[in-house]
Amino acid sequence: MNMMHVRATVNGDAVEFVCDPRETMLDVLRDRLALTGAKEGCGTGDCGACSITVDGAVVCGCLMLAAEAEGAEIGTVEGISEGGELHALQENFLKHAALQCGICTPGILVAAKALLEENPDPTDTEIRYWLAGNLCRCTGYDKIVRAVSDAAAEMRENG
Amino acid sequence: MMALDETTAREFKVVGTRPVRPDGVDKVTGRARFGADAYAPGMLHGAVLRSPHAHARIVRIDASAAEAMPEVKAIVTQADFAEGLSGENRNVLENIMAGERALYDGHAVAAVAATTAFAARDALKRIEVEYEVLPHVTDVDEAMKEDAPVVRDGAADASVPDGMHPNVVRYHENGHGDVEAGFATADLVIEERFRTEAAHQGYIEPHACLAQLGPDGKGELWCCTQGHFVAGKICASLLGIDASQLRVTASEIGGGFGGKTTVFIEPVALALSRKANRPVKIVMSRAEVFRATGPTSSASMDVRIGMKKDGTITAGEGVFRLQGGAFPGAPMEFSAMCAFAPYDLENVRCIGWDVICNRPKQAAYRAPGSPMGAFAVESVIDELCNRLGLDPIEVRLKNAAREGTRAAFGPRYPRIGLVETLEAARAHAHYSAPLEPGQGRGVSCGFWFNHAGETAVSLALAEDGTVSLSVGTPDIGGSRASMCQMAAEALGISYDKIRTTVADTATLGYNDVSHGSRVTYASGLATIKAAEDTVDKLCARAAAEWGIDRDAVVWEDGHARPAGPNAGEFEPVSLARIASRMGRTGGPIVGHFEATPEGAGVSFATHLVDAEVDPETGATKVVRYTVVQDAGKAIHPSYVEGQFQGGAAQGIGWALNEEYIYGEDGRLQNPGFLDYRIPVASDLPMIDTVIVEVPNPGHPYGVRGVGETSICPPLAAIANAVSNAAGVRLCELPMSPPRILKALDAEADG
Amino acid sequence: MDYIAPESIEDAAARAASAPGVVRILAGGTDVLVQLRSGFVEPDLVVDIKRIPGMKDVTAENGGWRIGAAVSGRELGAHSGVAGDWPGVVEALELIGSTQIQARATLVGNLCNASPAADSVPALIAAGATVSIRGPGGSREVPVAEIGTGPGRTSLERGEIITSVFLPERGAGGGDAYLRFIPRTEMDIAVVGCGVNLRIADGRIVDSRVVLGAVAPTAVEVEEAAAILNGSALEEDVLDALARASSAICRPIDDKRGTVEYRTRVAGVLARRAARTAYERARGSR
Amino acid sequence: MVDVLLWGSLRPFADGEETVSVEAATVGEVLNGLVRAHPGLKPHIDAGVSVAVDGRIISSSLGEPVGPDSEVVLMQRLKGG
Repeated sequence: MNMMHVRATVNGDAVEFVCDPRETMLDVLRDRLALTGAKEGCGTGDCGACSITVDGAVVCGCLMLAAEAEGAEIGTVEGISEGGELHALQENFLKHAALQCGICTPGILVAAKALLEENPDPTDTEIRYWLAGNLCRCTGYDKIVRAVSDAAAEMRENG
Repeated sequence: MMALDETTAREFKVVGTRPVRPDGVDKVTGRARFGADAYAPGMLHGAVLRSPHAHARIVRIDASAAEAMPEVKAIVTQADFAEGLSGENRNVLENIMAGERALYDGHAVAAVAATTAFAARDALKRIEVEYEVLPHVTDVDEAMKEDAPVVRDGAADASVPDGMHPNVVRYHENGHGDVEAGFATADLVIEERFRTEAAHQGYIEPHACLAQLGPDGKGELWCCTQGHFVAGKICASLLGIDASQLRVTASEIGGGFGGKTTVFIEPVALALSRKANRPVKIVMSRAEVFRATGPTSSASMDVRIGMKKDGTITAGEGVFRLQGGAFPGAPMEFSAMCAFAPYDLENVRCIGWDVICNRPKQAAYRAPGSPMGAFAVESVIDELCNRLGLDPIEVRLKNAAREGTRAAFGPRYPRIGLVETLEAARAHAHYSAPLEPGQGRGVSCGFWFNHAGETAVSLALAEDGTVSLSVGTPDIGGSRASMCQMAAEALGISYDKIRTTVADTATLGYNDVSHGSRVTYASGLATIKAAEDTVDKLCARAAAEWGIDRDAVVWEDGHARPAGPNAGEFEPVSLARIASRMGRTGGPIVGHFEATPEGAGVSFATHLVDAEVDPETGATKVVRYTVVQDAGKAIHPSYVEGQFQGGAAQGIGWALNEEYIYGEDGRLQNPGFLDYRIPVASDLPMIDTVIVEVPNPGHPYGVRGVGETSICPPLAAIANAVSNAAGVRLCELPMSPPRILKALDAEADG
Repeated sequence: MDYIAPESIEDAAARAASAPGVVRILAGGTDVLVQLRSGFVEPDLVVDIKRIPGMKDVTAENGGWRIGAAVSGRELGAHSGVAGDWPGVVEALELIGSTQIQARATLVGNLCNASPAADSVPALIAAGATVSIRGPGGSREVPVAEIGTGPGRTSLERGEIITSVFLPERGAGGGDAYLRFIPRTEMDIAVVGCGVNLRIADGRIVDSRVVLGAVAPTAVEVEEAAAILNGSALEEDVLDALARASSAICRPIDDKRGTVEYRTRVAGVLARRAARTAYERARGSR
Repeated sequence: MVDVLLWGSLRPFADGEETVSVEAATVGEVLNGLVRAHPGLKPHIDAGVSVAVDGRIISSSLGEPVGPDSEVVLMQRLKGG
């Protein structure tokens, strides 16, 4: 087996791993780096439960080979809260009950955080289209959109 | 049970508030462990070989090439499971691993366990299966025809009248009065045929489990399930081991909606583990979830309703033909029982047919059977209102079932909340808001029974005065929050002093599955009773301390107090104080409750929808949606609203775009989220909710279930809105753009 | 399977040409990974071209734009120059998949996947785009219309790699648009797609191209469109004629995404709507 | 005696009767009484039934009391999603 040796950073920490070239970034995060926050809901890029950031852009971890990560900065849900403080998005998801089962939540938080970094004052419609690739089967999205919108407002207020 | 007047008079402190759920932080930080998030030392990866044929005899399975792979540690077929099973256990085994015949595209035929997931997948390719392809049928109406291929002979039960095709496996009829006489007095009678396609529960988490079973018959199973006790019971039967030797732990569950009330890969992983004597993990792919787990039934229905000019319904009749895959169990009786449940009818008759097809075995999906029946009946009522120029809410109010009404399914209703939902819908700003050109409004009612089931709860005090509550019903929608609230309410302590855990099967008495909207009702009732049992013990400790009778002590605001001046003068003593001394006053204090409570309250909902149809493309946009539903009592209103909104969203998907599409070859054409089109965020509007609270006298705090009723009205409400927008009645789901355009053309051609 | 990420196009082309078995070029991977995971394609070699200099660049060239093969939808959408000149092409690429897909999906990947329903292809053909191909035999520049030959099939030779797309100079009075029909608002594959590119002078169309997607084995140009549109100011009867001509050339299939009847009908609807948008854009241009 | 209302498709197994009178003080006795009166009902009752007593739907508990004037209706066993 021609295993690959890859160096990258994950949530700011340097990591090094060996993987089968067929393994996806999602496989490696979950099975080799013990970061199981990103979920595999479909394996085809249709559900967004595996959303991670790669050099700042939100992608599906299931549609990226782990070998491609050489030198990249990867971000996952585990890196969203800093120093024990929950991120405004996390706080608002809890406050608004924007999760029921919670399987889509990590992907949605990663995607929503990327949205707010790019657009600090999105409309509800912009939130909905940005998150169209993150399927949620429980909530009907109502409370998710409200939580993202309120988190954005809070973040704007707190500069 | 507490009487109703006590319930309504009660002032709640914690119940009805919206605290942060106890599992919330884990779920927003990625810490929560779902089915696929478990690993074990020495773990093997399992994979399942599935039939590419809709119907085939399995002539021969040659696994020698796979067995020769050094990475492969076990291969199983049906021969590796218990023999001599009967009834539903036999059906479940046959469904999770085919025997002599593959009965649908995706039917499991064999499974392997290997050292890596890649090796397991490679091994599947080296298993040779010789199939003799047989004729198949996937459509319910086709399957009932005389010349239809026989899916499984001898599957019919005694209810089926003579002369039916062997694919017809169960028959049901309910109702009362004389429908023909009723139709004779109507001013207008409308009869229409309706069809719905199978919809999948569509939970985002594929089935996953980690199993370990030793040659000594002792095992551990970790899986995402709505009911680990039931999963354990079925697995033990299928593996031929003792139920108590298999400890099952429920992982966090990433959605179920009824689809995780049974087992699929769990017995397979256990069988592989037993053979390899190593832990085995199986995670389904999304394609496997679609091809081989339960969608709901598809349906073909005829409904006839007669109405007087003043809106009085004189008679209603429905025939509901449901296919539920290759095994009996399509919930046609619930279509028949629920379809007319919202109405007070003198004459009503419903017939259900359960039909088998070459499709995966249906699994429960949120109020199984009810949404399809409501689609047909509520569509005909809407058409009658249109043709008679009547207001759809007024007509429903005129005919609405109330306390004392004889339900179409037999009994007379106790106190119910249908009228309240209709009145709230009529008063809602949505109902009087003007419509834009191209838009239509739809109204529908819906009904579901709600369920209770076996329940056991244990509540233990810690010495610091905090509480550990163990329940046996997996948390599928925030129930740990509502359990903490009810325990806090009953104990008189604060919400954050309680931790609720879903206990494993070795720790607690047997619990029925988290289904039938039963958890807040049944585990909630058991939690309150366990808290009361705890309070009784706390009061006894205080009484002993004070040297007075137990009866002379009352519990108020988390403190034991003397019942009155005659009981003596003692300072109230807190739960924390008693707990801190419990080791020296009689030992640990644990309250518990075990029962099959029998006071579940039925519930009703009324939905309002505005939809817009593009007449050039047939595309539909849902522009406004309001859910009004009787919750009995909303323990945590945010999660009640969430259930309302989620049910509506799933209904929107089922109504507009979701469907199982089979090719001529009997293969599922769309086993993925790309072409099985569940609603995405940009498809939906905000979903407004109104919580009606008509307390259920069978629950101490008035709780009815809320999870399922919310999916009963949407199919009809949306169909009515689309039909009113398009100016043509849509009778087939999903109302996909090609279907709407075709209906518009047909209407234009006259 | 082997994975390589060469740092020069020469190396990439040589390795792709000499490798035995199935070779797949990887840029965004949003199609390749799906095929790989499903077992639909089992490559022996994956050549990641993202580390090759220039693959992520958008550069001005002869009044037009050269877009590297690994430029993502997100990157192209943020490029005001290309988005200003060719909004139809950029929108077509941006319609593909989700935010997550947009961070990786590329024009060239969409083209090489050769799906009849590829969103960007009708828009690229309508725009008169060409691609630059590097192979063992050197380089060549080929019209986009000549790449796809059927579902999943291209005219590329073994070892050939598309390195960039060239969008010609927009010129005065130009406008383009792409519309597709999908059942949901996002995340679906086009049931029908239509790209329109036109130029106007004094309010009348002087040059036009209409290309349909998902109605035949490859994207197809509505050859009659120029004759119908040119000289007009997009009057109702002209739009009717365009819709009829568009529907008339459809040779679609019945499948899980749409029926023959539906696709044929909606092709006309989209041609009419896309033409209007392109015309409005042309009127508003410099 | 308690009058038990059967659902429509059970009537052929109870000599066409809509209502069957049984001697019973509990749900369990109702079910036993039905089988005694009409053995053809046994497979249907064994397959799972609920019993509505004065509008309360009893899904499982055989010990639930039934009064002589109770309205008793046999129903299909409930399940849910």
